[in-house]
Amino acid sequence: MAMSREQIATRVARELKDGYYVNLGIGIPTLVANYVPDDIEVMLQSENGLLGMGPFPTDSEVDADMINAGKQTVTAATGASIFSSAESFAMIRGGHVDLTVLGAFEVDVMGNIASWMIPGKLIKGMGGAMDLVAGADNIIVTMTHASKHGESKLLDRCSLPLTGAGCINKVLTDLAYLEIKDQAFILKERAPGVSVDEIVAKTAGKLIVPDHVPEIEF
Amino acid sequence: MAMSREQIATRVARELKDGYYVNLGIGIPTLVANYVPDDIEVMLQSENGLLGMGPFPTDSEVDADMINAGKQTVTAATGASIFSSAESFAMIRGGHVDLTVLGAFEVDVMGNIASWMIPGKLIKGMGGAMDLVAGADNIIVTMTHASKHGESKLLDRCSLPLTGAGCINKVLTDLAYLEIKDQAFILKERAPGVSVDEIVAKTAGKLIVPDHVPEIEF
Amino acid sequence: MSGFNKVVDSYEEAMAGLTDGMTVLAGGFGLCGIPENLIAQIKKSAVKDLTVVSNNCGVDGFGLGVLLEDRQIKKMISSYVGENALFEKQLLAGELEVELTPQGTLAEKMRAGGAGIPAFYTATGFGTPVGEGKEVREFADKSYILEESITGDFAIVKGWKADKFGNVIYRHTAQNFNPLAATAGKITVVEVEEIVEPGELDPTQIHTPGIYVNRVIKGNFEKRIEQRTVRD
Amino acid sequence: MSGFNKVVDSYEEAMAGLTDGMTVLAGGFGLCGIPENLIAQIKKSAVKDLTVVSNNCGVDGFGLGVLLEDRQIKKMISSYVGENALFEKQLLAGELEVELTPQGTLAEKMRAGGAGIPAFYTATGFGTPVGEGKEVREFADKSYILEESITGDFAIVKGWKADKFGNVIYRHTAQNFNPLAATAGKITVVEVEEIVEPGELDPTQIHTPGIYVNRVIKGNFEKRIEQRTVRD
Repeated sequence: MAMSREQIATRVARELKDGYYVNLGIGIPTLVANYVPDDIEVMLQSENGLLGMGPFPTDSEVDADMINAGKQTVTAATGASIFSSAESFAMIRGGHVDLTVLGAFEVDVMGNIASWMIPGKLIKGMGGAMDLVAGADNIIVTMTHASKHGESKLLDRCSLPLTGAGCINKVLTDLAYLEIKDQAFILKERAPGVSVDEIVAKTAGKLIVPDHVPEIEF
Repeated sequence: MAMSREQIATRVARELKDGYYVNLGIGIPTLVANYVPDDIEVMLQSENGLLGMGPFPTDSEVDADMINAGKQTVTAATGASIFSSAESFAMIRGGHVDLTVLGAFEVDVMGNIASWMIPGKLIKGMGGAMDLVAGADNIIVTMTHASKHGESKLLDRCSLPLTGAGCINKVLTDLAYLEIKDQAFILKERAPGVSVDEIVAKTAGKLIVPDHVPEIEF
Repeated sequence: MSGFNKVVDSYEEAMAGLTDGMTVLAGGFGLCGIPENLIAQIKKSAVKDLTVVSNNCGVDGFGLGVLLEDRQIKKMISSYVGENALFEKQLLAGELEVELTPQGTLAEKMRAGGAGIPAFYTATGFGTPVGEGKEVREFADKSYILEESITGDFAIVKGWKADKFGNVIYRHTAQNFNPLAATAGKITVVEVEEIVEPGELDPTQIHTPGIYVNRVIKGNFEKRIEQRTVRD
Repeated sequence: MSGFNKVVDSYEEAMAGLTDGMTVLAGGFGLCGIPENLIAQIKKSAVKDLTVVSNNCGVDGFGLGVLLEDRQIKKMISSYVGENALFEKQLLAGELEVELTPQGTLAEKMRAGGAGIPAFYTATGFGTPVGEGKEVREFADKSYILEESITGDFAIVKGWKADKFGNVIYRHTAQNFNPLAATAGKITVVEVEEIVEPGELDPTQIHTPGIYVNRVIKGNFEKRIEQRTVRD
């Protein structure tokens, strides 16, 4: 069965290591913060200028001057630092963030990602997404494997305008965990109860299926 | 008679305006701070990272962590700010300093300046001088009109390696105040008791002498 | 201290000299740390054909959004322009020009503009629509695009405290783009919650040194919250 | 907090991994704000063929000058190398390579290196020996040269206080190049006068966020003064 949003976040959280600085995008990536293993600590970077994002404030703690990149009111964790947007993107662009998790509309076998614009529909802008994908060495893309209409989002070539070129090598969908290498998706793990055949059927881009594809366990 | 170092500094100080941010180089330029007219205030920028340089410390105030660009112990004036070298040169390179005063070995009619290197002798390095001349719109060069050997320092083309190209338009020597325009020095003022003929004789570069050249008064 | 006293008493004086067709750099991220009263003054002044450089364009009826109402903005340079129905309408109608710029590139463009760096290379946007028409160059086998810096006729900035000399500190994440915009305006205007005497701010803790600041004014702020999120 | 605890207990541990031929970025201006004990540890370790990037090279017998004694430095990238007789001697003897770099360009090269900007344009040095062999480009009718950024295998930094997470603040003008070097080292080591608990430093007043810092050590400092100037 396809993984829930919470299961996807749980699986991503297994990639975290103690002492990681992590940038989590809006949507499923944000949920990852709820599944950090008890024995490790990570520090969340919010690209508007906060390193060490804490939980949402209590009602009395709400402060208009204290928000995250999703414009939600937040708190600062112990040991946080707060800085300008130039400093924030110096961290991001300079490759200082250990792990970046973000959503996408499409990824392809070239490591391209499209996540910010659907021509003909509203263009809201790329925000910090282009900087995040260009600056990070370690990125996990989370998304559904196929659209609501059943169209695969894992392609040989992205059809939408790109957010970044050749920068993605890990994708976690509701059906599978895949890596991108040598211009192909490599099926590394599958969601509990999801068959290799289903993943093959729903992956439009070139897919390499190893002999053994373990199920993700929860 | 040729102006003293103190007189040169006094004449430079007349270019100051209330509210000016000023960078003063080592040597005669440093003396300018002693001749700021009573009715105006200026703030001194020291390129190691201090805006608002105060006087030297008293013996008990001396602090190894508080120095100027000449590596002298200094104090901070009221309303000072202290920052990194990148921020300091953002101010300088970005043209935010209102007046820069610095010494030179040579200047020429193209507005070139040579001030940092004499081939064959020791090379100490350019420090911040190249940034200062490239970033400032308003620069006054102070120097002796001729070398100890009587060789003019105001040339058609600098003979020494340049500090900056085409960036100087005001020169104050011990003999005269000159502006650089249309590939010539224009004699604007002369030192008390110094004849136009003497200045002509000691200026190797093309010199334009207006009908009337007032004496600098002290 | 007259020469360094940057304090002005009215918003008219704060924005004096702003005319049609100018470029205005605005601090703020979403509705956090926006110079709301300076924006209101621009609306009141009715100048038009502005190019506005700001990460966002406010929301309907607040922040930079109010400048859309009378079509005072000709062009926006922003990274994200959602949350604004009027914006969308003017954009789709071709009444508003928009230059979408990645957030980090936008921040760096303003910083570079203030720092006398006319252009820099970044990997951000390479191979995407942002990179189209821009020079591509390789450094150490990675591809980068050339981005030019941004300066403005005016910078409008929201600080927390400033001293009379224009030294400014920002509060929490209301810092965002404010110190960058501050460096890159020909005339930089900072509105703050509190004005203090020179010497009251620690010199080593100033976010924006006064050399970048031309005018300082004390304002009152609504500080509207875009996404109020709380825990139990 | 183990994952973010950057504190190490010995200078051996602080500089572990430094090997022959590496590039070391050092904070400090003159003898102000120099990581004197980290430099001493480099001397003790006897690594050689180093490229050292620092505004100055200390003086005879103190600061980076001590690394000249056993010829540990192959190349210096600096803006100013006066005040040092041994330096002069090695330079004139051709035993030391020196790349003189304008002070502001040097600062920006380190900042750019840390910020993922591989190169930028600056007017500084155009038409001078510094510009020779570098690309020249015009922006708005002014000429600029292309300068590439600098990163290092190690950055050695002197802070005032750091918390255990590596958030650092600097004291007075001992800041100088330190926060820039801190961003551009693959391994950034900060020695400080005092280590405090996370949360003790104001988050909005941190000069170097801990994300740039790998190791923190508490040291004792001589803080030699180069030009003691006093008034009566």
